[in-house]
Amino acid sequence: MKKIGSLKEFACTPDRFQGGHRLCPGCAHSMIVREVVNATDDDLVISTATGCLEVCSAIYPYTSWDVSWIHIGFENAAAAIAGAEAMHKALARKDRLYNDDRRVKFVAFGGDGGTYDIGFQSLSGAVERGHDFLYVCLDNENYANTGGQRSSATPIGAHTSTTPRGRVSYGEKQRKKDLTMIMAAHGCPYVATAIPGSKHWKDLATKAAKAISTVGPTFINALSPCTTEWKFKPEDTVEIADLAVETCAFPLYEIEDGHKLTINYRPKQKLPIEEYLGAQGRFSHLFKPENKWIIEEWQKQVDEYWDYLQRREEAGV
Amino acid sequence: MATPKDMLTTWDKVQFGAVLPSFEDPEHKKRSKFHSYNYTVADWRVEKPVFNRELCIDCDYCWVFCPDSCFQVEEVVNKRGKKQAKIVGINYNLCKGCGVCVEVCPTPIKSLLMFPEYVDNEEALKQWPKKD
Amino acid sequence: MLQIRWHSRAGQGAVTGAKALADVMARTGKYVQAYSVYGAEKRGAPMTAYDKIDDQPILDHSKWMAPDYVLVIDPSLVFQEEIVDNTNDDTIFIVTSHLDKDDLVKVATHLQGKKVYVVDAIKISQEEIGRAIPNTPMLGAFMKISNIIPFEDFLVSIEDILSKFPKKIIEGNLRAIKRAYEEVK
Amino acid sequence: MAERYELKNKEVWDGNMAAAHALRQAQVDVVAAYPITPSTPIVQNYAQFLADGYVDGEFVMVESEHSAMSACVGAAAAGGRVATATSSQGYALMVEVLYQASGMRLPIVMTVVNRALASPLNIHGDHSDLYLGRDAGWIHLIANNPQEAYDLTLCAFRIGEDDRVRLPVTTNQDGFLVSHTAQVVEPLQDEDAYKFVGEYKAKNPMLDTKNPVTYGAQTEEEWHFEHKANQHKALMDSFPVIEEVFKEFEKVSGRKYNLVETYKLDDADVALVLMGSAYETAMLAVDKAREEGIKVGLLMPRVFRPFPYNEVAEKLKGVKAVAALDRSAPMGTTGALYNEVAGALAAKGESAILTNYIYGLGGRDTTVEHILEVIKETNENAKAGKRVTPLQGFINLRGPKLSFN
Repeated sequence: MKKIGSLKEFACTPDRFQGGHRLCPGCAHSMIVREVVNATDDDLVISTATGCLEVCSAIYPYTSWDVSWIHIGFENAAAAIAGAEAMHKALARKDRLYNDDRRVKFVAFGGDGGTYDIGFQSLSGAVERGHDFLYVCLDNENYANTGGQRSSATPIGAHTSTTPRGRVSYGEKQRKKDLTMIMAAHGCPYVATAIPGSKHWKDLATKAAKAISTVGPTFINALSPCTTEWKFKPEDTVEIADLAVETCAFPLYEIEDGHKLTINYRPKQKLPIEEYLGAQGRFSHLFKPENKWIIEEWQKQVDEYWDYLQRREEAGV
Repeated sequence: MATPKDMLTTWDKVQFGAVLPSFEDPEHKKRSKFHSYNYTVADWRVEKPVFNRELCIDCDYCWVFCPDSCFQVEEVVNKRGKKQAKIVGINYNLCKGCGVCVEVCPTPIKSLLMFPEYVDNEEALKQWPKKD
Repeated sequence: MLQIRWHSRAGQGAVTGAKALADVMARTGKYVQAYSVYGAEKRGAPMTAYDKIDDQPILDHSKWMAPDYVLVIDPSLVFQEEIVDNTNDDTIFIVTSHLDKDDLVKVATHLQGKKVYVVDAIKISQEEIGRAIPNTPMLGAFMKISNIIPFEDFLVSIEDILSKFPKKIIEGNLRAIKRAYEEVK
Repeated sequence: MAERYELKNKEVWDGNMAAAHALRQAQVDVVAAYPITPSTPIVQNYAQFLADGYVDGEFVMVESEHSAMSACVGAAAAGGRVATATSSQGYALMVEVLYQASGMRLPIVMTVVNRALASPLNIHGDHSDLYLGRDAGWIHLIANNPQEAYDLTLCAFRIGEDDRVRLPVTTNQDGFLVSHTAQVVEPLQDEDAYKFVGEYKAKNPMLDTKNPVTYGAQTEEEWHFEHKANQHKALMDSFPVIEEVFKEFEKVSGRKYNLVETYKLDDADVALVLMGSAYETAMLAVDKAREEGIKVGLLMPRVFRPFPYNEVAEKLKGVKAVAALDRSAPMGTTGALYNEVAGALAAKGESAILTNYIYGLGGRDTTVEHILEVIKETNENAKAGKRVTPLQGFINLRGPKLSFN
């Protein structure tokens, strides 16, 4: 496992995901991806589900990757990496590895659409079969690649292009699906949440290093603030991510062996949810008097979940 | 039309299976012409970050949070013998001008500031805010 | 071409029996075809299996058959009139029943005037193998009636075909085959 | 090392067992598969080979056919030999990824047991799935019996992996009529089979991590056409390689395969064109018809994609009346095989009288007598010198006569 020390040290890592890609200015996806691929010195084979990261990092005739990479479809990043990992096992057994002096690790990236929704079956299957890989969900809570449609990761009250706010609607009606817990319930040896937040670059890199070096299927759900669809200024990406953890809208925790939960960050003073919601255009309508109850509901859910996490951690279950 | 004219080839010369090699010379990590590192998104910019080496403390926040891998670093050894990354510049071919680096820069007077694209860097450094 | 049709219930081993017979005959240099016709129904549903045996490669892939032999390995299927479909006066029926031939034909009237032989393959398999899998005893009876190859040669082949099973099962099957060979009437 | 499997010179195998043994002998590195009737026994047999130590590759039992083909693509791009099996609905679920496999030029081999497509649900043999995948950029080989299912599966690896081809290949056999019908199969011994198939030679393997590669880039309007044209050319150019592999296979097995198979076609006035197990049944009908004085022959494209249109036209030259028999619901037009034959003949300026028959859907029995009937009808067209029978007829369909003109 690569030791993640100071940022001064980490920044000496030769970057394996390069610029010249076509992601939006200020996109959190590439912040997360860079930290993940730089969190190990082992060679990598990566699969990526159809989505922003995929279309923007491999627009023919260009690739942004310094590591082996494959994209097949929207719903099969996990199956694709499972196949590559199986091939690695087979060739190792048959003594036919291409560079047997090097260690190879397997990572899959998918957006929330490709992970929570259409790719969930393939992810669940690959994890259940115990392939040795890390799956990173770049959770920007909507189908940003196709113009901001809702996904099952979209939180209540959010305006999206398929759950627009309107004269009679306040936007998305359902709560965000708790995918991290669902993945933990698969019995993965390691599951964690992460963000590209100013205080939390090390939390993310350490989690990635830990997950990659863990034998078996591991999962990181990384909140990826989307400047375009969440409607905030590109330079504020890191700040929005910070607000998500300071309000406990997206708490940072990890679960080992399917049950042992550890909270990785506790805000000194939990900020009210308005701070997070108010910073994003997708929630601006919630501040109208008639929608006040949604913010109250949000706060209640956040408090309950935060309480639940703390009680689980305390009980060691 | 994202492909520069000199990269456009004909049906009989396209990459087999559309498979792209990252490196032309993997041994020396020389990136191939198919690497986006050799593409430019400079024309996406309206404003650009300018880097003031004088004020930089090499915290490397800009390096870790830059979504476009623009920050060029040099590995140096500090007084205590530890390796660390020194920020030496910005690759303007890759910078889209998002401004994240400026936001995360923690120095009291920022060592990164946004300037209009047309302002010369030398000129920008002259305009830098001074300590009171 | 020799054509054989098996009537069975899914799970009684007619497919395995048909394939075993094909295998035995292939070892004598014959060309064979063994197949079955069934739907999505599960264990217990009536089904048919087929053997074709010839000196030439078998090209006909249709399911239709005018059988020379009809092997009925489940006692209740004897009462289904389908067992006489596409048969003629020379077709030989070997059926599983606890009744003797005359009593059987009285109740299964569609068999009247047919060449019928009876063997209680269910009882034999229960006693010798420990389960009601009447496929191998039916093969024993078929060997006796058809005399298609020397019985000793058949026993050598079938023992080899069964060789993947535990010794106890192989021995039980061989006893059942020999008993049916003796008891078919 | 995997154990050597003791094989007799003649085995009695059904098509599924034959295909499974071919996969075993090719020493496939990764098989990722999902069971579906009637190809399930291929997967089961392979699992048993693995359990008994006859396979040392990876066997991944995924959670769907979509993931099966996705894992196959991932594994093949990683850099090794890959195979799978499927049928019908499973094939339909894979279709999206079939296009990805061929576009990435990955020589995956898929043993397909052809079956009808729902609705209504039906588990039996017809060519609906084969037709569904016909434009997916794969090479499609047709096997009429278990021996051919075995032979062509071995050939499939050689063809697909050839440096001049590098495309995925399916071998097709009729559900139940071949897959579940045991016949005499003369296999090659393990070492001979492997020698024929040869060592896998990787191209751009992802696992050569010193030389990282990117698979599955997206192409905009300015590139897609060029790539697809390039891929199409590879498929069109694969004919000579297929023939070469067939010749090589004849040397080791004594069994000869051709791009286009024919039976008693040389002097024929009347020809039937059909694929699959019914081709063999039709041979018996031809023999009977010839006894009655009808000069009839048969033609079958052994390779459905790429479609050997020049050979088809060449072989049918001078035939007065041709009936193309399609084992798939045509759904709004003439059958696919009819269309291919019509196109092939038109391109050569041939003007045989052409008719189309639909037969055998959902495993409906097609006997020698049924085909004899078609021969007689087609002969009426030949005798009249013009079409006097319907353009499209249906064989062994219950109810009032259904036909289209």
